[in-house]
Amino acid sequence: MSQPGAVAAPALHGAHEAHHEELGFWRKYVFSTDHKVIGIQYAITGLLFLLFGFALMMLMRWQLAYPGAALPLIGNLLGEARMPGGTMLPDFYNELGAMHGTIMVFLGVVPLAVGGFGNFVLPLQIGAPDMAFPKLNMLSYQSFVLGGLTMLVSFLVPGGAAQSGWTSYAPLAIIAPGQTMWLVGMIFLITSSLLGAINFIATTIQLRVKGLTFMRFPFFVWTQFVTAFLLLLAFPPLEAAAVMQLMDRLAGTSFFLPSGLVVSGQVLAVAGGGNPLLWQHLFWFLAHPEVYVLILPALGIVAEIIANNTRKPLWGYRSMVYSLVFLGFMSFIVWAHHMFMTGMGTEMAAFFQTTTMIISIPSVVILTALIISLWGGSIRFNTPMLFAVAFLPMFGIGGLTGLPLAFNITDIPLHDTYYVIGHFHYVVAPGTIFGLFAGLYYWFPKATGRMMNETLGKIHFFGTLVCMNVVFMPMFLMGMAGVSRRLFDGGAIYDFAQPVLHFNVVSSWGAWTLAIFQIPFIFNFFWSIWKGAKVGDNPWQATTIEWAAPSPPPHGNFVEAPQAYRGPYEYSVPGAAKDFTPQHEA
Amino acid sequence: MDIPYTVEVRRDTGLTNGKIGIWLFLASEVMLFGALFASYILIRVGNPSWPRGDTILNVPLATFNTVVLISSSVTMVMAWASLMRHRFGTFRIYMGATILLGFVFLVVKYFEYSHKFHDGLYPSTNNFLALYFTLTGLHMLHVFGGMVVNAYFWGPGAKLWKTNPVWFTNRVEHSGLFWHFVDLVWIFLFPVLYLL
Amino acid sequence: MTSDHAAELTSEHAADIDRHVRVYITVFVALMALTIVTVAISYLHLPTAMAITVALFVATVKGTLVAGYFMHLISEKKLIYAVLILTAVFFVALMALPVVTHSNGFWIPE
Amino acid sequence: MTQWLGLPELASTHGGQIDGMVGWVHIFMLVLFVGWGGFFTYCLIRFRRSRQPVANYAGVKSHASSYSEVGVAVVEAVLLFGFAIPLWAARVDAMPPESEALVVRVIAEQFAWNVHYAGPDGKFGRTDLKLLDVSSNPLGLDRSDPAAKDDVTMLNQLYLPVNKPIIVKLRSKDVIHSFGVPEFRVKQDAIPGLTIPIWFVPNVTTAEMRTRKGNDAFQYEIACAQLCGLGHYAMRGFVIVQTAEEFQKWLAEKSKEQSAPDPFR
Ligand code: HEA
Ligand code: HEA
Ligand code: CUA
Ligand SMILES: [Cu+2]
Repeated sequence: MSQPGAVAAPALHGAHEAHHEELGFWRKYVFSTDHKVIGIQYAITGLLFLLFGFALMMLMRWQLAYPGAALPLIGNLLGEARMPGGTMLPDFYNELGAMHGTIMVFLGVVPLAVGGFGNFVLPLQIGAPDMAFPKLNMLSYQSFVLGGLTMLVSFLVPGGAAQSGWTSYAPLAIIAPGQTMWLVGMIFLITSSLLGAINFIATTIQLRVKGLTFMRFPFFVWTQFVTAFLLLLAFPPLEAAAVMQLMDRLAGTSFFLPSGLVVSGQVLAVAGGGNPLLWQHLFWFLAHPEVYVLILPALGIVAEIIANNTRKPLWGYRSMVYSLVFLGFMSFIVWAHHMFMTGMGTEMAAFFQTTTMIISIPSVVILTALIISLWGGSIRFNTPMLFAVAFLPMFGIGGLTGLPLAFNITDIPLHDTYYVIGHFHYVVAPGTIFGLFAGLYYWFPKATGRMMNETLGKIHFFGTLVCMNVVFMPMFLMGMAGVSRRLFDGGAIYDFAQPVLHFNVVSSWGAWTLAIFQIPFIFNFFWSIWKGAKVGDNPWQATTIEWAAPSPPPHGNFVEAPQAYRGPYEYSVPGAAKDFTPQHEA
Repeated sequence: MDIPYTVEVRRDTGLTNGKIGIWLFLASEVMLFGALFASYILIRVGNPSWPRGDTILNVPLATFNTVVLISSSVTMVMAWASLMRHRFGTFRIYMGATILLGFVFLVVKYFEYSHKFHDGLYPSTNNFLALYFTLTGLHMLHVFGGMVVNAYFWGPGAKLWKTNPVWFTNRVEHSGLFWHFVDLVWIFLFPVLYLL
Repeated sequence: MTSDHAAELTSEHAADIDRHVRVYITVFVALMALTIVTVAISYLHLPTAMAITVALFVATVKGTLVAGYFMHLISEKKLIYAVLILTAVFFVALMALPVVTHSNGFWIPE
Repeated sequence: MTQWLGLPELASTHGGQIDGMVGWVHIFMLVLFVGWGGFFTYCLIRFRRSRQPVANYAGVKSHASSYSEVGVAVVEAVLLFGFAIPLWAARVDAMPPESEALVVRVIAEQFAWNVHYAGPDGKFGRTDLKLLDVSSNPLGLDRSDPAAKDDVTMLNQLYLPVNKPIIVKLRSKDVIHSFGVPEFRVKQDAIPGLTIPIWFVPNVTTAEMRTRKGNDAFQYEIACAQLCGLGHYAMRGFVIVQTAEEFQKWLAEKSKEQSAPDPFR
């Protein structure tokens, strides 16, 4: 199955010297089946969606900080239907909220972490010439783009975008406008992820080079492997649920609609007999594994970079791998911890609290192992390492604040407050996003043959680190005070919220400053593609196999098929000539 | 550049990429229909009264369709077996039969549906019909998909037989696996929807 | 690579393909018989619980036959088994879902 | 003990346990963070390149980490089986008998809280969707039903007697809402199609809380915690906690007032 539609150099990279049959622009950059090109397409699209999701949030933050105040300049551009005279309408706020969540999770982080890094790095790290099913890979990306476009267009159709939260709870999602496009978009995205997952698993199992046993995998490969299984087995139930919700909206069925609904005084004309909890179960059956899909690839990236920049092997690699597999398995049986307030009996509550507690242990083990790996290292603080190191305490905060939510009883005051928002943003924003930034800086030279600028990188890092905490730390205090999430006015009408309302202003300014600190990154990113300092194939002096390929890797990746002779992190081996002994060197 | 193990099996796993791929895909399909069956149970248990399928649906017709689908499964394996015996002609016949039977299944289903609509029975009528239409509808989509793939291997795809018979045989086996799965789903749908 | 071709084809030489085919025919007959059985039973109008168990039992048998012989699961590689076992586990979790939901809430259905 | 966490004033009997547990969990989190964080920062400083030019291949040898992980597991187990599960069981299974409690129906709708008291006779009147009228009769209460004669219905105002077990039977007419009263440490989704009973014992009257906070405009607020549409943010109700006598008086008056044939109905 030879792949004509592929190119040697990544799409971004102008002049490249690798020899191959020249193809037209379209086959080369748009309909390519080369895992590297697809990976880069995924990454760029994902980054753009992250930026877009962030933009939506910055709008919301205005309304949260200054409820009802007209937003200068931009406000009026958004049209009478959304922001008459620059002041936001509640339904537009809800659209922004739902779409921010959806876009960040399904169109930002997953495409970048799995579609981007997975596609680009995984085959290289296992020494494969490409993915097992290159055409499928292309389809997966195209299906993702279709899903993304559907989501974007939904802002423009009458009724607007989805406005029932990223959780799309029935019955609200069925009677509220906007959800249809969301559901269709989700079906595309799910299909894309399923195709991707199949490809990743098959590739990892089949295409790893001679000598690369599972226990010699770089940790990143392991995380992608487990992630793929989560996607493969957890997404279909949501696909089924999405189909049923579509039926409820379009065909008038009542899968999620109980009998006797009265909406604004009118008895709803449906058969009834459905069950709103069914949606929640099916949604969270996916969405809990999904949150681990968000974190695992980032964990993998962080592990790679820590090993490389401490110049020593990861501490407790095996225990990390076992914990990872166990964590992946457990993540399928904790979903109802998102439903503690739906009226669970003692047994069910006990079960899900227990599983949730159990699942926190492997996370602790992995994090601890990563921290201990620092001991005895000779630590280089370059930009990727800074992000990777900062990831640890940030994820720590996010993870630890998961614990009070994990007990049904303590979840009572905290459920659906800003405490939850704080919890998961610490894991996804300064957590996952940091991991992804680290990965971008780390593998950029492999993709382009050029380095990103360190100074700009450091500015980006410190600015982002500070701002992230300014944005999210106050949310814990607001949550403790009992302020609900998804409030159009940030809680302004509630007396009990008054003492903490000023934190809304703090968060907002934090978010806007955060945006400013992304500018050096965006500039750095594009500038370095063409102007960055040229470097060799292995600028970080790393041990894993992707660095055996030329940078940028030609079509087919390796000049001659590599072989693995040892574990992934043989740094500073006593008695060795240099302080790193690559896997692929006999 | 060639992807390894598309045709020959990898020694340590004893499998080709395609074989793993199709089974992974089927695994996800299991979860898809599993979720729908789970929903069926939950909604059925949640309702005080639930109609017996045969009071609303046409059992003889469905029985006939079951027979059709099972037969198509047999012709499918026979198609693959004939390739293993290097009998391309018989392969064409069996594969053709498989596609035809799939078509018959869809036609029968079409009559069932239109009859329901004619009687004013729609998905919105009640949750039994909602489940009936959703489950069978999704299943029909799968039947159709399988037919498209099979048609491809019957027609244009068959060129591969000349250049790389082993690979072609594998691909037919894989599309067969999908087809049998679709049959398998029906084997459960039939009693659950029509007989209970 | 070519050697692997050979391996593949010789491993399944004509003789045991014929055996396979005979098996397929028997399975086919069995499936037909079972189909008739379920339908027949359904006309007895057994009590619901009974009917469900019987029908699902027969369906499972049929399913096993299809998966086992048509899909060659009786003689598959370990890896495939592993994947399917994993899937089966989560499938069970999925099936348990509606049951626990109904048996374990402190709410009262209206 | 949990003022430092910034939880709202406490005004129910069971709330103390919740606050206590929230406190203990956060102490546990803090210990972990400081412990791990300390080690973490030490490593970053001690093992920077300039201080440690060559890395040590072996790294840490001791098994201290395994012990600390076991420690974490043990503490979590204690919190779980010692507190979380029993406390939840107490919330759910130890519901007081309705005879000893005040039973109130709270029916959520977009975007308001309807309150329904059985009145002096303690029997809830029949309700019927057909009689439902958004403005005059949001519950579809059938006043012709004898049991309904003395029923009292309120909008966004939940009057409760102090120090008496309250059983709130939650319902929703349209979408999922969530009945949350921060001071009571109470939160429960209201799910259409289900009636969900929750119970609690308010132990501070509104008046007392006003003097305590030195704010005579203070009100206990019902905050909807589940996204329910445009008006979610404004779906705010009030709880007025009175002494038993005040409450009885109020209920009697209301009941008389509402059962009286009313020209506007
Ligand atoms: C990447 C995503 C991610 C991750 C990894 C987690 C991890 C965890 N989450 Fe979180 N969670 C979400 C994303 C995530 N969550 C999202 C998106 C929601 C909200 C969905 C919605 O409603 O919209 C949510 C909501 C959520 C809830 C529901 C809250 C509610 O709605 O009321 C619960 C309840 O149990 C919970 C629990 C947990 C637990 C116990 C973990 C555990 O896995 C955490 C384990 C980790 C640790 C225990 C940390 C260990 C740290 C150390 C050992 C110290 C390290 C310190 C230094 C280095 C200094 N989460
Ligand atoms: C992966 C998931 C993810 C991420 C990363 C984020 C990131 C952020 N989120 Fe969000 N958020 C959610 C998932 C996420 N969020 C979800 C699921 C919800 C719940 C929705 C619901 O209620 O249904 C939510 C809700 C939510 C709320 C609550 C809204 C409400 O309840 O009413 C708030 C409030 O401040 C918020 C803020 C932010 C902020 C300030 C960031 C910042 O951290 C943003 C940081 C972003 C970046 C740093 C962008 C980096 C990218 C670039 C710089 C692009 C470069 C481009 C090129 C090079 C081409 N989020
Ligand atoms: Cu009602 Cu939110
Ligand atoms: Cu979760």
